[in-house]
Amino acid sequence: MVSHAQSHRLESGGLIDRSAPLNFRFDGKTFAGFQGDTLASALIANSVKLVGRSFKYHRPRGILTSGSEEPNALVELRTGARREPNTKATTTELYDGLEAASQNRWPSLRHDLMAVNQLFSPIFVAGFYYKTFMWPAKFWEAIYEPAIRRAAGLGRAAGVADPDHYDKAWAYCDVLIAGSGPAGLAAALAAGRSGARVILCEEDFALGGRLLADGGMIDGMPAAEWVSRTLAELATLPDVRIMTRTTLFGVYDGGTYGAFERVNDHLPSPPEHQVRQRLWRVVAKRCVVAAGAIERPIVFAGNDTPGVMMASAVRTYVARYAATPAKRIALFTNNEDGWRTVETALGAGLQIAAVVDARPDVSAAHRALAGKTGFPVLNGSVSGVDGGKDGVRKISVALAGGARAEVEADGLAVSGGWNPAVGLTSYHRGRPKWQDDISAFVPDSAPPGMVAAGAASGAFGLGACLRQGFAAGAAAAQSAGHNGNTGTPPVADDEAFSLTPLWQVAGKGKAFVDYQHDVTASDIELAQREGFESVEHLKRYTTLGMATDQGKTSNVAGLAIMAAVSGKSIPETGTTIYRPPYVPVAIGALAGHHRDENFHATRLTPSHHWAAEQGAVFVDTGLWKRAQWYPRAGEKDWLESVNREVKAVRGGVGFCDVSTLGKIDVHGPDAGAFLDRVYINTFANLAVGKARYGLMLREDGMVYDDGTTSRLAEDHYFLTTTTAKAGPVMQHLEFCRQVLFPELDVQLTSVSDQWAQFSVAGPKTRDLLREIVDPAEDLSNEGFPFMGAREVLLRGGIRARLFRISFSGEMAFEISVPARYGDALVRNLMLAGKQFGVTPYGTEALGVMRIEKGHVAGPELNGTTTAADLGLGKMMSTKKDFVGRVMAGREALVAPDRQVVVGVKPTDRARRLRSGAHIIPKGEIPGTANDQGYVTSVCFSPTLDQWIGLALVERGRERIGEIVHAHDPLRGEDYDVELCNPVFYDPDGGRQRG
Amino acid sequence: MKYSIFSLARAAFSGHKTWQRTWRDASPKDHYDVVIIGGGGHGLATAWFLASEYGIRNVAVLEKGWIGSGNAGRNTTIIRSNYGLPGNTGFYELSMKLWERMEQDLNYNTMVSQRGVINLYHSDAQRDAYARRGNTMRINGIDAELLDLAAVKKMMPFLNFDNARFPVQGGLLQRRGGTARHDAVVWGYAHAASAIGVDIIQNCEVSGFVRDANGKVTGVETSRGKIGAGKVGMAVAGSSSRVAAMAGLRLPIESHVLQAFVSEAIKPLIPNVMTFGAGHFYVSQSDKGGLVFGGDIDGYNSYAQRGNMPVMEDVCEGGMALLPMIGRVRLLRQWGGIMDMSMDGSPIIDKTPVDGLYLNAGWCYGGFKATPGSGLVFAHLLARDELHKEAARFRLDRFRRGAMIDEKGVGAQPNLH
Amino acid sequence: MRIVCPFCGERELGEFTYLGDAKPVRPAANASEDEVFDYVYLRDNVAGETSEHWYHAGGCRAWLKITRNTLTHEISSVEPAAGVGAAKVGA
Amino acid sequence: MAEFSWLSRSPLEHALVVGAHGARDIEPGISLTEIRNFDLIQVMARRGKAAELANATKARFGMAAPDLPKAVSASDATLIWSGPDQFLVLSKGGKQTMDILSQAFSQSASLSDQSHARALISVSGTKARAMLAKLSSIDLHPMAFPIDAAAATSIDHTSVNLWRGNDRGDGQAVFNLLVFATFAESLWHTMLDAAAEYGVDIRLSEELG
Repeated sequence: MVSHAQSHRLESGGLIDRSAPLNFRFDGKTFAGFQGDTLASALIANSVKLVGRSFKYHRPRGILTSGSEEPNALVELRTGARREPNTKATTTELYDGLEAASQNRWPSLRHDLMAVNQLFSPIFVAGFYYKTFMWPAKFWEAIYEPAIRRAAGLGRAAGVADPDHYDKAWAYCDVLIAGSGPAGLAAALAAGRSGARVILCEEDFALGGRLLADGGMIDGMPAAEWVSRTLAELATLPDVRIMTRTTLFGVYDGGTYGAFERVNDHLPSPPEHQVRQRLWRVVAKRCVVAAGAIERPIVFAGNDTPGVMMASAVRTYVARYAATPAKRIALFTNNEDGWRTVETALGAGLQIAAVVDARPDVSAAHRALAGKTGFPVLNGSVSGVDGGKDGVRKISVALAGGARAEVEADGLAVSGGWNPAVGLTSYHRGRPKWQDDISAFVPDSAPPGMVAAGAASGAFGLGACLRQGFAAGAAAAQSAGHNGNTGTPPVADDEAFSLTPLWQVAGKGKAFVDYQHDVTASDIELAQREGFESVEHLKRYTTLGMATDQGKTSNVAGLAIMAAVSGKSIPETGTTIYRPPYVPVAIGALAGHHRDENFHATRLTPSHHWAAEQGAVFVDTGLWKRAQWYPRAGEKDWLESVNREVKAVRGGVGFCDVSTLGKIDVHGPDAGAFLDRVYINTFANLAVGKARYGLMLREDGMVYDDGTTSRLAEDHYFLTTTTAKAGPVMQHLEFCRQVLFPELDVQLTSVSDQWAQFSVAGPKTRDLLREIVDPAEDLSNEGFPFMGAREVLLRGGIRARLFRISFSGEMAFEISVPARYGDALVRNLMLAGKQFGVTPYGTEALGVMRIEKGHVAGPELNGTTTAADLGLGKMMSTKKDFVGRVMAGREALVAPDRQVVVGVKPTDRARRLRSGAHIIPKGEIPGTANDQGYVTSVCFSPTLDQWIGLALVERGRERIGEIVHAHDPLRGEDYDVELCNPVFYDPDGGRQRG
Repeated sequence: MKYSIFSLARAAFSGHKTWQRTWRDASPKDHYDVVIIGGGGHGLATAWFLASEYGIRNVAVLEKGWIGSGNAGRNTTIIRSNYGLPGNTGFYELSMKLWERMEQDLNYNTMVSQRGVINLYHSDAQRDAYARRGNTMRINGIDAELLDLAAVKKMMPFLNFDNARFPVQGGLLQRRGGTARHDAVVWGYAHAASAIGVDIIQNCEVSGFVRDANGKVTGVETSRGKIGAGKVGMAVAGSSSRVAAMAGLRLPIESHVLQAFVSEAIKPLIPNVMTFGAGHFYVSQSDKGGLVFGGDIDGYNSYAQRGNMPVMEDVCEGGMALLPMIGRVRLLRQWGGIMDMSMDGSPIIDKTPVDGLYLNAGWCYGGFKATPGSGLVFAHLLARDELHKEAARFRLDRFRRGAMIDEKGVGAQPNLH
Repeated sequence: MRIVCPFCGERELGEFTYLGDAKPVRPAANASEDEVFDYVYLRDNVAGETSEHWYHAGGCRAWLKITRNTLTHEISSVEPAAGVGAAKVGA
Repeated sequence: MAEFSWLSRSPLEHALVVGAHGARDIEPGISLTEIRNFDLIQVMARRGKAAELANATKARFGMAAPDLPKAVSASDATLIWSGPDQFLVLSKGGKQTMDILSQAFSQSASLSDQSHARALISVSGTKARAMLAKLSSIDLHPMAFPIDAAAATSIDHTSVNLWRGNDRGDGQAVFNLLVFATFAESLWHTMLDAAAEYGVDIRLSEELG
């Protein structure tokens, strides 16, 4: 089972489950680890030092940290479609069968030929690419850029569709807590006890934060025991919810927080019916940020050698995972906290090679320990590292007095102090403030409702973390209205924290500030020299802090160095703007369920399933699926089907589902007055039982929408909109009702879904409808004239509405039934219409017939046309005010040379016409000046047996009969068309009135 | 020092100690022929063209923070000239031609990368609209191709062709479109303009206009003192209304927040710039490897330079709908810029009713691609007191006259443009 | 953003759509072209507190007049539009 | 003369399959029931007629219509707040039809029949809140959304009316949803996807309970 001995695993201890051994593979080699390991801890236990290559120079890199701030140990996790590039080994939970591969190297991690870049490093300084690759100009896209792109980037994305599912959810609480360290748990205790609804998010899979590695005594018991007692108490509180594997990544307005939960990332793949990750939008009245602090490196030559590790990470690997990064380890610290590492290492039986402390005043207790244990304490700084891809061999020390020393060690723990995690508190563009005693930025302001506690606020002692967390939790609960008894706060001692600021040590060789992006101290100096002194310029010029770790370990050091070289203080130099997310979030999680066919909801018409049974081809129209045509056996293409449908309507009878039109009930004594203000024409004088075509403008005078509105009762109109504008028109009408004309007594309701509506058209329409409609209803031209509208009874007792309106130009009715009868209606139409050869037709045939009739639709109502452009200028009432009236009169909107709707047909009857072709005067060479319009809508007219279309053409209506060019260079076509009357069919309208 | 591989190599011998400031750190003089407010791409480009094309070198660019700290440094770096309406078409092509020679003009590698911009279509109506637009481009001498489904599949086999809610049917391709390195454009113009005499004055915030008895603007009050000016040009994008208000002007502009996003750096995945036609999503991949993407504006007036989750989610939904392969790619950073959304979605470059004050504004979310063109035509206006012929329709009075340039056809509602 | 709808209570941003500045008032029927132009096109575009029209499209479909700070997105008041609640007029 | 029938067809007729869905190895955490036969009338007060409408409502139902987001039940109808000056009357099919209500409210309100415009789905079970948290941005905590609480809100960018009915016999909360008919099938699939991990018991009820 176990392929490689875990040579760097301690015999006992740690929070791993030794009864659950796991196998995993890294770069093709099989290793063993335990449940409770991360990939990083398991690699360390297996003595793997080299885990990755840097971005620019391809330097060999090892594991630097034990958390989400990791810049180096990025791997491609999983394989095939589940491959995840740039995955931090330090936060990847080990599972059995895990496969990971190093990235950004070729051909292998140990022998990376791209490391040749290091030879060019004298030239590859910050911003070098802005100064070169310019000649010859053509070479950029052809040669330089592809090479740069291949070399850049880190891991490889899968390149195929992500097979996993994601979802999103909402959560609410009074107090949201980020982090489960001492401050976070104390905050949860206080808030939970006071009765607040609490959500605590912890990005780790284990709770306790630094307590997991650094222990300590709380309330007189070991920290681990306190954590488990605390969790047990929290579990008894009904409204406290602990979410592990969940990272709070951003704070948005109104107390909305973004978090993502790695629901099943600790498994090879999610179980059936489960998601990989879930995006949470947490709405919280208050938020306590107890996200801790991040230990910062010190910039010295060779500080990127594998085996150089943050001191706290060393402790985490040893204490939490029982994995030893080194056997003989040196410590380089400038602060008291670093010394904990000595205790942890000695406790695990490791050798201490030396402690290099930049502070002159190391305590007597430490010196005594050193003396007893037998390791030197050197007052000075590490100035160089002798080592390579297999790790550290020796370190050079610049002693305070100027002398040098060398120390043999196979690992170096570094502590440059701690930076509070100020991300969340700074995401509303609040800048953190500098705090001298810890030499770090701490939150100054925070988004409304948020407060930082514990190390995140700069309090590094355990006692202080507990006190602050508890107080913040209690205060948050109280301000959210919960005043329950919070009981006694947990108590612990405060360790002393002393630090001598140290950012950079002089030495030979590259000294890295931003490990992942290979930004060195000299890059920062160069940036300063070239005038990129502002931190935002520094960041952009050197790419400092722009890597996947967002500069968590590098930003402060970088600006400290900039401050030094530009002779300013660190607070004067300032920070860049902090931007979410706190850690990178999978795009899949942010999309959730909304992908593939679930990208947007789907609307189905009442006859949808019937149409599907007929084999209809559907087209997406907004969210709707509409039957586009109904192919029949033997038809060779869509055109043949559509031609048949058109001919069937023009020669007999057909029907089409038009339920997608927006339908609005307009009620109330002032309904007519209201419509007069929103339409350009008059509706108050419309007789009950009549329908009228109406045109609406936007306030800027352009046509907004059109449709037929019927008066069903004195105080009840039934308004229809186009399919596309159903929602926007409803919103617009509500605006008119509620904001512009509040004095009118009018009520609006969408009834779009209440009615199944069908256009029944063709000379045999009346014959068909007589089969459907109760015989007592008079459908004759006298009894139900053109533009009549009224309720009728259908055979079988169903109440329906009939509208004698026609889009097709034929004798036609639209018939509406309550939607649940829509399916029955089509089946009955088919049954009753068999004798008349009734033919269902789709949106294509509908479109053909409207073009034959010259009716405008979406392509002409394009938001830049006026009523007059559409040939409907005469509808505009001069006797009343209406929305858009005044602006419609502006000079350019009434100019004589506007493009107006006209018919077009190729002079060669056999030629196909295409939408989007431009209109150019005949005989002229196309150019900007003579581009006079374009073809908006086309169809093959089976009625006229040729392609026809509508076009918007300058002064078009004055030019009927003129031959012009249809110019279509995109499709390589150029042909003559005749400008003609847009009403190609039955221009006097006799058929629809008959 | 001229930038080249040779100068780089030479400098390497001295440990790069010989490099000078990229642009001079100028202090304000008492008077300039032209003062440009706004040290973004447009302001700096204007100064460069004033000095290089129109011979006016006594020019200052005033920047309240550090140059490029506004929208020039926060955009998705796309360049294109695929517009459909007279006024826009010619102007953006002028700009495109200037992009094509930018590196040689400025001696600065702005990484202009013409790897193609494709607008995908998902319906016949959309195809027809793109056909109209593409033909407009062709008639104006701009490259455009209408691709069918097969051609799109060949070019981008990784799109969702299997189970898309709104299947891709084709696209309008402009091969000369692409991206440029946004910060480098700012630094390149600063570098070149400074070298021929333009003063770039950072940390200099304008607090008011100096007017003479006739109301003519004769200078500006700033945080670094009063600065006299023969003419003052505004190129302050999202701050246009605020600065114009100092001169008593109200503009047909609203400021809105537009978010943009970048993913972690990955090896080359997406070869071009693409826009999804059935949702709010567009994407390209930077030279560094990050997917740079965005979508719709948040939709409400804002000067906060940050957005909210609904749009962030909407954009990622669009991304996953089009490119289901990016599910496991991680979003690294989100940011927001202030867009000067005009009432017809098109820019305004004109004199204002206040004598001596000139306006360059209303770029909506499309200002980056316009940078060189905007600089040239604004410089022309400032130098000659006449509209450049390729910007003749960007007049301020077009709204009053009704001659809007409304590509989307949504009217006087900025958040719909 | 969260908006406290006076009818529905606090709701998330996604339920609302934005129209724009609520300060301009639609001129009377006899207004000049200049006045209407001003109403339709010119905006103060305030950086700071401003009142705006929002529509609770995904909720009760009330138009709301919201006072909001465009620098911080902080909302200080939400009122129904004039025509909402007309049933109680005169009561 | 052709013989034809007028079968009423629910917008969920095609999508709904009674029985188990999703995870099978656990006790279903979600119960989803479509209720088919109901009348639904939108009542909108006319200008200045709030008092008259209130009187008419009391006369008709023996109680006031809610003027807060609540759903209140009378013996044969549930009155669901749906916006300022308006409410929905939900009743068993045929009990409170347009014809009946237009008599009752003719002087005070505008009425619109929505009986065919919506599908009615009830959600309950131990995981009902967890599932609805994926669909709805409403806080459904028992204190925040007690019995009779109602919301006009959106799911999947689609308007819905959501209210909490009386608890089930086993004490589990019941959430009722009115969704637009043309979106119903799409939303139904979205609901099933959200519920699948908890195990779903799908049922059909011809009558309003």
